[in-house]
Amino acid sequence: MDIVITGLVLGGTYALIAMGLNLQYGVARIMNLANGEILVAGAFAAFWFWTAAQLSPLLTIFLVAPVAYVVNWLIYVIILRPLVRRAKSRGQLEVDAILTTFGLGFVAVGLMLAVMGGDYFSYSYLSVPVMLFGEPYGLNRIVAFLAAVVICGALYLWLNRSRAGLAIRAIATAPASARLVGIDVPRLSARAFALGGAVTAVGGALISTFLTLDASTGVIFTLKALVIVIMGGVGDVRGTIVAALLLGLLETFVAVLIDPGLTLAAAYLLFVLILLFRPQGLFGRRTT
Amino acid sequence: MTTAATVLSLRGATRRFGGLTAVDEIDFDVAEHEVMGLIGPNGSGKSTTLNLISGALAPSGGDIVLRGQSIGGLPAQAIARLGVARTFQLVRLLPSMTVLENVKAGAVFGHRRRWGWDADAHAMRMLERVGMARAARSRVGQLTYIDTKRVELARVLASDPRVLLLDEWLAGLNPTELQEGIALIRSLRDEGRTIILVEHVMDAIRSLCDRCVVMASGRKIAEGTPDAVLSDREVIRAYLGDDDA
Amino acid sequence: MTATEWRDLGLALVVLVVAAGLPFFGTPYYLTLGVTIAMYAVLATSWALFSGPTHYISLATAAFFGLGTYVTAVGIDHLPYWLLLPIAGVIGAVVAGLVGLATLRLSGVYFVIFTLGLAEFIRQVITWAQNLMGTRGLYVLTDLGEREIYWQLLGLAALVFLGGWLIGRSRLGFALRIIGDDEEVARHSGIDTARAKVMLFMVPGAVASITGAIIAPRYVYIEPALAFAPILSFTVVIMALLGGTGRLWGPLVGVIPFTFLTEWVARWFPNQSTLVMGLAFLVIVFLLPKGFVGLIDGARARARGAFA
Amino acid sequence: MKRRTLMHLAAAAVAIAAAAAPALAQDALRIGAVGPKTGPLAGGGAVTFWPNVQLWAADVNARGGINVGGTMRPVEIVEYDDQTNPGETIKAVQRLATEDQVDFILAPYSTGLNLAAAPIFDRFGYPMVTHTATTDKVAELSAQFPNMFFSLGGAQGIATGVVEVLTGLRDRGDIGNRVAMVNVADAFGIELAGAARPQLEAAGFEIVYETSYPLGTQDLSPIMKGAVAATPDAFVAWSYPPDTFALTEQAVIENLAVGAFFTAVGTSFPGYAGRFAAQAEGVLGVGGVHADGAAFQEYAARHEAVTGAKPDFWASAMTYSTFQVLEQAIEGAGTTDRAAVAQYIKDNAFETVIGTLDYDENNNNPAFWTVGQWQGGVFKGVASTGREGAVDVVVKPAWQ
Repeated sequence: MDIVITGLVLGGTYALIAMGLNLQYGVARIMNLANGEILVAGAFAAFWFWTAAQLSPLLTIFLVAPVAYVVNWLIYVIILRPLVRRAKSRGQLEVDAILTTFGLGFVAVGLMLAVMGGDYFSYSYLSVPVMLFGEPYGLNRIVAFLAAVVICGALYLWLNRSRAGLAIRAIATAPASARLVGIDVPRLSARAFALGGAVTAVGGALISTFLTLDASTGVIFTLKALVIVIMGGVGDVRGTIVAALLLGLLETFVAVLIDPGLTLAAAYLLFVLILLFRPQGLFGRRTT
Repeated sequence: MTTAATVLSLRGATRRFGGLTAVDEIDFDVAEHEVMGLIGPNGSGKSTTLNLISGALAPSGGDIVLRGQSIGGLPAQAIARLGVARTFQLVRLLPSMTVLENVKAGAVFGHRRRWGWDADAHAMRMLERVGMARAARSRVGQLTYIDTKRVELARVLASDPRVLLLDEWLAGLNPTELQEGIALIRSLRDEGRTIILVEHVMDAIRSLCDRCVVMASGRKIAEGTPDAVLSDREVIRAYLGDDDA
Repeated sequence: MTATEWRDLGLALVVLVVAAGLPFFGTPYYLTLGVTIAMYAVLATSWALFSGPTHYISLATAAFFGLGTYVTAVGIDHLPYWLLLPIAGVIGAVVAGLVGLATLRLSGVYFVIFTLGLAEFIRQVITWAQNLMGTRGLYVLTDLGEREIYWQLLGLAALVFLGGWLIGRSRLGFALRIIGDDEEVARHSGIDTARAKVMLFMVPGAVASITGAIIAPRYVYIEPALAFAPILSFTVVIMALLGGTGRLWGPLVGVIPFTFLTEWVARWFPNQSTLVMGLAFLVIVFLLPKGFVGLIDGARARARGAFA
Repeated sequence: MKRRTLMHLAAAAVAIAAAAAPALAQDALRIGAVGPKTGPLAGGGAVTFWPNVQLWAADVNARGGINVGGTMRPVEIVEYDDQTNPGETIKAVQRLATEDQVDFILAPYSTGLNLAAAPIFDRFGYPMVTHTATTDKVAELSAQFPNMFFSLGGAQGIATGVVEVLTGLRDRGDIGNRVAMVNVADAFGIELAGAARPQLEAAGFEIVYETSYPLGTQDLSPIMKGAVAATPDAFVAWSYPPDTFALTEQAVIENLAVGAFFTAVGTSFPGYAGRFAAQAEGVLGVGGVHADGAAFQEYAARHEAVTGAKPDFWASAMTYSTFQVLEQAIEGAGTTDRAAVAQYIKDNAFETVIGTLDYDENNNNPAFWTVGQWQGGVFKGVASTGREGAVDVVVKPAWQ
């Protein structure tokens, strides 16, 4: 029970890290290597509001989300859309996106260093135990998990119940055909990218309550998010959630029952194995 | 022709996609120097049958035998090396290469593995054969539609195949081109090549094929000379539907 | 061989001899830059040998590089140094071969992230093994200076170029160009695409591993975080793509200006180096979509147009 | 009142620095500094390394500069970011030596980056007074690189310090025999766990829980649960800053009841007390300083005034002290001749903010702080290999 709860809570954290990238890659076709930097920026905002104004990160996210949305929308429209237009093929766009977002990540790290310096941003928020089934858990982690549930649930419902969500799923599945049925692909791609960025930044704000970050740590989260998105299958919210939870459970399981030194090795082994047996990821569709 | 040795035979060849059976227990033989037409309405399983022979797909059941050797389920490259070569329904050329290099690809890796000067010379001969020698140094992007088809055919011929699979090679040509195309294939037939032709153009089938296999809904519904099968009631019904029969 | 090929070979020999003389006429500073350039030239060129024709973007360079540094770090006390380089090469090739076999079914971005995950996996396993054995930090104390390291890298670079040139003229090279254009056609033409790709993937694996083995004495102290730093994989990809992967010499024309650019930024913008580097990056991607090779080819075409 | 004095100090420093600026162009001593501003170690560098570079330059220039054979020469810092990448460190040091032709170079940050740079320091004869390199190979390294000095101590010494502190607590009857020990699976953690294990056993402790975790582990609660389940009397973690914070937070949440709680790097950061406030009371950590000594207090005040941040209670002062060693050696030798300065460092003892630094025949500083403890909001040294000013260790009170 203990392992399951700890694992699920960790999985929720991973879902927060990866969900935004899934939207960005699945719909807007941008493999955003600057994803981790957006997350760190969200974390920094939470840290700054907490230390400067004692504003709870749970309130900060309502500030972070719209700002991140606008910033990411601008990034897409100004920098990435020309690349999308220019690209002759999917492969060309992928290469360009890797190069560009890698550069953007550098710019973001540079800006954050200039604004806040290289120091760790570490603060204590809701780090009190809550008892679940007789075992203590950090309240901040539980809160982040609940937020992850809410965010993932809302995204899932929105994508599956609303008209805009349907259009977005159509783009994720078949961008060329989506255009034929009158979906404004460029506009919705920009929105999906912006939404992905907002989710990532909110995730960053939430996980900053229990993880210690600094301006340069973004790349760690980018790597993790990439692994989760690919493992779950590109463009499918369910895949990302399942992959994130699976990873959380596995890492906790290995840490408790085998050897904590092998948690990350086990995580990557799982990733490698899943891709060997399902090359398109858990929920991915085979591309032709 | 029927006395000649059998080159390729399908025995109960079957392919399922999930619940759908695209090719359902097909049997037929192709003899040496024979041109066989594989015809049928859209979605009848002709192209899938071709894919089973060329190794693009593995059969779910049954067997395919090439000169006494079972090739069902072998990877495409192995089947290609045994001497089965194909063209594609939508022409596939190698965009970054010249016309000559495209053809060389068949010569180098095909059934007979040539290399160096030998491969170049052979590829050039094949280009001459399809009337494209003048364009040997061109990029493939500059070619007209029928020329891309010719180059693809030259690539396939360059591998000296024992069995040639042409997947709707005549589709999409205008009337003049069509005549040229039919003439080209007839010249191949006159060379004594063994060819399986998937085709919709009935004129071509009548004038080129020794024999036809007709498919509908994945099954073989008729087999015989073009004239015989094309007047078969069941074949007409398969093409036109029940009402007009 | 044609006259052009003889000319190119001669030109390459001249460049090699001039480059080999750098330690005699350059300052130690230029030698250090030379080591950096030689290292990335080796890594990026061998990377492009595989990724150029197949369009597979591999982020596994750091994994093989790290393996190589560990071969030297673990072996230096037990085996003669010159023996470690081929050992590193063989280990790199074998691991790459296994990875290649496992990744055949993956395409596009799945392959990219797979190689990234693989690098992390190898790093984690080595860290864990080191922890189990209670190994102290690994020190590589040798007499090998920048000069010796530079020459070794230059020799390796020459081998990579020679190998790349030979592959380009071989059936394998031709097969890979076909695979890069259309894998379906390749298979139906009788090419064992899987085998060709695995064989070629072993080249950057072995080369990166040997490079790591050569560099280890330069780092002196080997620990997983430094040896397996993922940034190396990204840098190699970016340099190669900036140069252009269509030609054997493409990555090289990416590596040299990129090294000088990094150096210039590091020197004049010590506090904003990442920021400026990132901006430079964006500018390059937007202005040089086909890499430097595209720029050079474009200029050549224009020149030809002007004379014609 | 105190705050006002600090502001005056800062204003004075700025004024003097500004006044000294015109003189810099002609006769400044150019000093190179290479460290991580980005990359995995940027956080540590930002706390420990860069503020001290800034402070030291401000201090020296406030005094009018370094007295080199009778002329006062201000210092001018040439700084580069090495991105926590040994290749970049090598390039940057090379650049400083041959392009900028600086007079001296401050040692880089962290063990790995110092050792990568050592051959170049050696080739150009720069004295290399390291501040944040820990190694047990002092003899071999100083034989290979004769101008390299080691200040922070090695794994053996630190492990001994921890075992001594635990033994003291046990002998006083404050804790029992059961120890839980975890380490980050990186060179630092592996080396220290390896050094501590036999010493703990030799001292009669029972290791009831031991494990490692990879660098970058995002949830350490399974480890803390494992430790809690083993009901230890003492908890020892060879950890890096992010995990130091995470382990402490988990210990509070899981209510790990121990009489001694030790976490390694990061415990001495001011941010640790900032984050955990009263919970930090009684927490043991690697390092420490003579926190009550006038030298440290004065240093801490200047640090805050000049850089706007508090120093940490371990490597900050050590880092600053190594700069002082270099400064005093240049003055003592009366020249910028690097060989003479290096020789001077070998031959002399130096008065610094952490007390006397005197390198032995292996260029090693034998007297360093090993363990400190948060007591009343200050991280005080409780064990050392011969430093003065250690306070008595107290038993860890229950988490609040």
